[in-house]
Amino acid sequence: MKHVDEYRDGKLARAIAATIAAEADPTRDYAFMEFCGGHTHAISRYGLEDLLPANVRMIHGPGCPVCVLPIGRVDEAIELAKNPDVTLATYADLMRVPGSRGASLIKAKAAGADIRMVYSTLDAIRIAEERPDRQVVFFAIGFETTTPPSAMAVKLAEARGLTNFSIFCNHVLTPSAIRAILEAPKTGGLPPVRIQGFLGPSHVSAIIGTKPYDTFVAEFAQRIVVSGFEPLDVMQSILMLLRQVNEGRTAVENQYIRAVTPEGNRAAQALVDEVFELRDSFEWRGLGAIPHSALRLRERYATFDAERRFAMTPIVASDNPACECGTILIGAKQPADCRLFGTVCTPETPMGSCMVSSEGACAAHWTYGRFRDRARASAGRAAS
Amino acid sequence: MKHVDEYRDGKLARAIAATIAAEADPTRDYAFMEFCGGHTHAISRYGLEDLLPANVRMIHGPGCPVCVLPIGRVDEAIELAKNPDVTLATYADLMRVPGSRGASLIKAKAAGADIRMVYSTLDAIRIAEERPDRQVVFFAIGFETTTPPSAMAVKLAEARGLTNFSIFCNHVLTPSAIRAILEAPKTGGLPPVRIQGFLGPSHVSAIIGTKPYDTFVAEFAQRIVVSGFEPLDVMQSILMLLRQVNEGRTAVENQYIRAVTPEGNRAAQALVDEVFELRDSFEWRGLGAIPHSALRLRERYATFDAERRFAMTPIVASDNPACECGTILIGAKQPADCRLFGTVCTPETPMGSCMVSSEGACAAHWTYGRFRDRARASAGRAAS
Amino acid sequence: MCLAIPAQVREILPDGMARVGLDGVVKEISTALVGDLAVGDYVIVHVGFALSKIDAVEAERTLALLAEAAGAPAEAMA
Amino acid sequence: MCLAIPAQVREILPDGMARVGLDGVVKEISTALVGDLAVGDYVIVHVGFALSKIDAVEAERTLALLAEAAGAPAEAMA
Amino acid sequence: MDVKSGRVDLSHGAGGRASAQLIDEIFRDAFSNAWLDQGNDQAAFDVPLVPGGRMVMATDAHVITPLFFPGGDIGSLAVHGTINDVAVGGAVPLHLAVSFIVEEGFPLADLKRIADSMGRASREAGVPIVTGDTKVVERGKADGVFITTTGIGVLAPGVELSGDRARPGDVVLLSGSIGDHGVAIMASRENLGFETAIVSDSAALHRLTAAMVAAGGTGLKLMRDPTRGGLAATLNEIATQSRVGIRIAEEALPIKAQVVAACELLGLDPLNVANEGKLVAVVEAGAAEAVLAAMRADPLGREAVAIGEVIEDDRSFVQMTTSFGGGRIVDWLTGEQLPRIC
Amino acid sequence: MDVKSGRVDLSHGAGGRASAQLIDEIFRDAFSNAWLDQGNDQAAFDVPLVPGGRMVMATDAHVITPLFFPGGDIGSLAVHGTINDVAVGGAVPLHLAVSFIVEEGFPLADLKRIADSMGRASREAGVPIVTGDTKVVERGKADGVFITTTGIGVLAPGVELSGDRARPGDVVLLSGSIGDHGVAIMASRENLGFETAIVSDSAALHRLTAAMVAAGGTGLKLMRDPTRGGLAATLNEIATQSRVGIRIAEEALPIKAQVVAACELLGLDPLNVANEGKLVAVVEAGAAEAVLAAMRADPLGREAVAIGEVIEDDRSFVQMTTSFGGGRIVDWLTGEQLPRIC
Ligand code: SF4
Ligand code: SF4
Ligand SMILES: [Mg+2]
Ligand SMILES: [Mg+2]
Ligand SMILES: [Mg+2]
Ligand SMILES: [Mg+2]
Ligand SMILES: [Mg+2]
Ligand SMILES: [Mg+2]
Ligand SMILES: [Mg+2]
Ligand SMILES: [Mg+2]
Ligand SMILES: [Mg+2]
Ligand SMILES: [Mg+2]
Repeated sequence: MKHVDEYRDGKLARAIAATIAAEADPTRDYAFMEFCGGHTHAISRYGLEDLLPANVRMIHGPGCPVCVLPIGRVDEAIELAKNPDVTLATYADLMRVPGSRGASLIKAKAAGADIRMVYSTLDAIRIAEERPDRQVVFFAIGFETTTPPSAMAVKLAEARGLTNFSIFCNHVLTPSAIRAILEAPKTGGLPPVRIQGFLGPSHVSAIIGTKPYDTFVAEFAQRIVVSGFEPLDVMQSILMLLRQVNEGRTAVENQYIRAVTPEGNRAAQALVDEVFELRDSFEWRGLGAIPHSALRLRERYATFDAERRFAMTPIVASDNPACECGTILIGAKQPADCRLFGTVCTPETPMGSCMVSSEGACAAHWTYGRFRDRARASAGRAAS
Repeated sequence: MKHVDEYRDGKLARAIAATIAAEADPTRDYAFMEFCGGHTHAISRYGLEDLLPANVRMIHGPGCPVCVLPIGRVDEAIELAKNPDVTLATYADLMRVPGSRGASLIKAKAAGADIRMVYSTLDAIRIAEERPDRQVVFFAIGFETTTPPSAMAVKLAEARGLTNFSIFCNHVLTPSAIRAILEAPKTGGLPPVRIQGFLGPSHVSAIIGTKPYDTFVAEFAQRIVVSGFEPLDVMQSILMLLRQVNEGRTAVENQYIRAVTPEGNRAAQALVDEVFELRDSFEWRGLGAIPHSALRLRERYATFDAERRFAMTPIVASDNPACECGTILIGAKQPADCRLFGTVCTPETPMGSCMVSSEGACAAHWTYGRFRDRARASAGRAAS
Repeated sequence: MCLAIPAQVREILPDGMARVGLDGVVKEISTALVGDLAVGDYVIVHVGFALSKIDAVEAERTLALLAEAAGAPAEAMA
Repeated sequence: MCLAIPAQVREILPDGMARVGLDGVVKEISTALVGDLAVGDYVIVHVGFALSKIDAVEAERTLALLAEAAGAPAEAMA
Repeated sequence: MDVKSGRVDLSHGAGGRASAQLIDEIFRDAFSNAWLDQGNDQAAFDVPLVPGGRMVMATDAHVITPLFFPGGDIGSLAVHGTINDVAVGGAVPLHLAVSFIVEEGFPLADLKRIADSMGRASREAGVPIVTGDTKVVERGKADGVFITTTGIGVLAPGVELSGDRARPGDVVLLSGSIGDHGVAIMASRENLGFETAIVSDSAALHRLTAAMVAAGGTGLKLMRDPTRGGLAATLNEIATQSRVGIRIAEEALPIKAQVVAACELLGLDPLNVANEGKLVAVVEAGAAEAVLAAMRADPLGREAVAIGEVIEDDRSFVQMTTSFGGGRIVDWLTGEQLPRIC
Repeated sequence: MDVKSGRVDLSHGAGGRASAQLIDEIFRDAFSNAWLDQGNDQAAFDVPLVPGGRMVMATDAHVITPLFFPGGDIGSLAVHGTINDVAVGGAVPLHLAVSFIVEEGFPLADLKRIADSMGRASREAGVPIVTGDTKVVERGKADGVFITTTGIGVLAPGVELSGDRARPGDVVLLSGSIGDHGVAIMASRENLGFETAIVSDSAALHRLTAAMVAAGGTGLKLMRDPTRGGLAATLNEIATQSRVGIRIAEEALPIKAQVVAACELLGLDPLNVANEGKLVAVVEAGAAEAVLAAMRADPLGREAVAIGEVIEDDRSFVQMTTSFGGGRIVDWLTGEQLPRIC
């Protein structure tokens, strides 16, 4: 796989790891957040933590759209799916996400709701065309990467005169979430952020460009390296962040130059802007309500907005109060610090947002990393 | 089972058989037709042929509504069932009746048509009520016995305001068929009828009474004994016919007095008359077109008439020309005389009407009686 | 044709329906075609409808005739 | 999030669609979000859409930077 | 059968002539081997590596509606049905394997009820379920749950029963009343709208068959359980396999009054109705009395009777002397067993 | 699992933790016996009446969509799958039983094609289908055809393989590339809309296993075929059953480029993707070379490799050293295996 295999070379990785180890200042602690679940996946999948020196720590961010979807929105989707006229089309990732009281789309489907897993919004459009007798609702989630295909579906539905297609929009915005993390200690009474830099998202940035991150340097004196998703991309980006720290710089840098430009994909941006508009505020699971952090359909496309078409009423539901996702997401705690981790809270029965998808901080640790816990625990014990 | 077991007493049967044997004139040949498939069934099921003297022969008549249904009407029902909006409800007896080119409802169902077997017209009405999105058509067949429940369904559908229920009407009339058999030699160039008397139908007569048969005595000097369906009813009725012959009488007699009156069921007659009217002519499989022999819905109920609602076009299809049903039904030949019998023509692959239902002359012989063929053949050979 | 069987009325139901019994087998049928019925009556049941009542007196008479038909030859042959 | 993978355009189809290949795996995708493409181009594919083109020159530059990042310490530690 | 462009229809599954044809034209040639060609409801075979070992194997898919019915459920039925196919081969049932195909949405409580019932049936029979498999299919791609059970059993030396061993003069035995299972099932189907107190006869017959094997010795020619297609199908299978005729006496057949009544109402013949706890045996005349006595000593054979005899007939007809003294053929069911109006 | 009011959903059938839970909570207690508790994909048992006889029995329902796919069809798969479950128990497969559940309307020509394919597969394997059953269900109550196969086999004296016999220090062997079957199936599903040249690896492995049994002697601890749930599920089963850890090396895993590409595209891990002609073996270190040589001598084991070792770990973790030298857990699949977007 060209443009893939080159970035999965283990020997090169170990060499870069040696560079990082060589350049890491042993008197310092480095803490970087990979915002994006894609990076979390690469780190876990390739065991990159084992390649980093002990004083370079990665904090798993909230950049998994499945994880940050509030329980209430899942409940609303399930309610919608129970409507006998509705066929709910959704990406497979959402099937097992738990709503309130153990409900989920996969269980709603088992109980008779008409729910279809699709690979693309085009599949949802095709279902609507094939079944004019059904109201087909696409359960849309995702960051800026996944939003343009949703916008495209709305445009297509309009062009084809489909009166039985709509979108339950849950698209959210990356920069707003980064801002919320940076402001969290201030607004939420949480411990000060220990994050010294962000791995910026790969494909979100392919759409929005690198410019939207400039403000974080100006306002918060943060470091951002937009990074590709392959493991060598991640290693190199970590090195770039580490060098910024060592050199006392704060800047937006772009490691993923092969796909990301400062301006991003203007056509996609225009399309999204035509179809969607900002919500005043939106609830993020694990982070709470974040102003201007999500999209909804513009008035002009109101007829394709499931929330309006079905007069959906918001459902408010709260997470298990013992869940530590909020503090984990800002780097103040780690998954194994949560007393629910691995006992009542597992990927089969997630109690909090970080356990929902394998890209969530807790789930990634459970699925890929938990073998390290005992070593760590005993290392801790030996040290104490 | 009261009113049943009394009429299935084997000892009594053998005693009556002895009476018949004693009273049968050895110099005569007696040939009686049981018009009705129900009688055919009783005769076959209980092996009554073995209880009758060799010179008292029963000829199986056309009184099986499944058998006499023309292939073309089956084809029309199959076409109707293929209409994607239509749910065809039908008595199970019709499922395997072959239309043209090996088609049948059971195969059409296998190929995707929505066909439901019902036990009663009330079940068909219930389906129509449960599925307002479907056009439910009841495929109605039967003699005067089965017609009142169809009429009742039409009245109910009207009362309940059902706009998705209709009837594909194939109800036929017994007296017209008897007349056709009696006139067959004249009109069809067939050998003269050898029938010396009829067992009149049980439940048809419960509805129409015995009076409609009087004309056959007057016009054709025939003998009719309306007979119950239980085997002792049949034995006694045969004895009554034989006595008429011996005594040179021709009369309508009623053996089934416990259920049949001269006038019949007036309420049922009125109901049928309200909903249905005579067709000018109707095709009977094995007998050809018979004038005034079938019913259709009156203009006033046109909306419940599937033929009109779906603008059904008549399909004409003909039987295998080698089929001998026509001559078998008037008693001129017997099933084993047909060269297709038991080779290409079996109940699984019926070529003619008499093989369709187990009450048809050929099917009854195949299913219950064919063990006698070799004995007969060798008896014939020994005699020759 | 016209498969039908005598069953006894066990219970009159609303809307012209009744429950009938046949040797421990119970079924709900329409009595719309036969008018007034009483529990204990026998009716002939066909495709879920009662077609006619059974006349108990005529049934007795039929059984007597059957016995006669069966008995006669015994004497004749004696 | 945003599972996406580079694939090579093999065939331009009508209606803003294209067939792309990834090591012998072929898939039909929409190219509506990226404008003009030529056979041979690499695009990043996400939920059935091309999100952006891959810049071959910048890719080469990245590989060079990677080699540099890997090589530097070898000298430093030498 | 139009293999080229035809489709499977319901009559292919009814255990009548269409089923036999499907098996003949599609499966028999495709799989062709001496064991399958035995044509019994179980295959008997020597076990290599194991000197003197001789075993049988039988399998059945269970697709019954409704899943729960008076006298049992699909679980107990699946255990009994396969134990019986092993047992009527003359073998001592050893183990069962079970496979479940479950429809998405099926209530876990019902699945548990079925599993518990299977466990109970298997423990009562002393035939453990030693391996299994479970698959889940999407809603609308199954009907609640389907269960296939496969059984194996061991044949004692010298026991060799097969459907082709009936000879003129042999006696036909039946272990009890017929039609109970089928009528109980039909009564629990809502669309037929009738009620009875009849319960399914579903039961494991291996203790009965063991007693029969012991009592009959080499005089016991074959046993078979008259399930789908009823007694009529089973007798026709035997007649065809052995190339003999069979004559039974209607008056000898034990049939419960309610079964007769239900069949009258639905236009069915009790001879075509399924049983799940009954068996038919063919024995040499000399052994009939001993086998019958052994049957009657078992609770599941208490009402056992001789119902007829094997006769010479190259047409393989099954005939019945009716209660009237007349004769009739007892044929396979044509097509699906459906309630008739005429 | 909410047995009281819950329902079976698709994750219960995916071969992951939910499947295991379903079996544990519904079936294991209900059927409870020593053979089932062996926890293998086949049960091994002594045969009474037959001195020295020891056999295995295995069953699987096959519900695959589509029915025909590159490299095979449901028929050949049903033959191979069950032969393999018998074979990886160390037994010589003897006979198969097959049960068909066919949906009304299924084309007879397709049924014949499937039956012919089964016959071919069974003849090629030398494992005859000796008994069978066919049921037909109404349209919309099945999905074309479901096939359950059950196999029995004979164990040579001394052969005792079981999933609980892995011990620290043992070597883990894999017979060839992984993921081929699952990717071939997914590529033939229209709704996923991708094409590859990958064909299913579906094959009968009993000749390979026989060679391994011969070469490994008592050093061969267990074999298993990594079907539904993939290599990850199989390794986790072994680790859990034996209460050990397993560490494999990513670089040792043979995976075809197209399989990697398809998995990238769909967001799947090849370790979770099903195989139908591969096996995993655990052998004592001393026997590893001999067994590996025997595997490589068989056409179906030509690419056999050692992929890792058994380690001590009371948490029964399966770990993998990645190509980067890092470590990760290889977990069961959570829920159904579905294409992911993130
Ligand atoms: S383990 Fe579960 S409950 Fe604890 S922080 Fe993670 S997601 Fe929340
Ligand atoms: S055997 Fe068949 S073809 Fe011949 S007369 Fe009878 S129905 Fe007609
Ligand atoms: Mg069987
Ligand atoms: Mg059976
Ligand atoms: Mg059965
Ligand atoms: Mg299995
Ligand atoms: Mg059987
Ligand atoms: Mg198995
Ligand atoms: Mg298997
Ligand atoms: Mg399998
Ligand atoms: Mg069977
Ligand atoms: Mg296996």
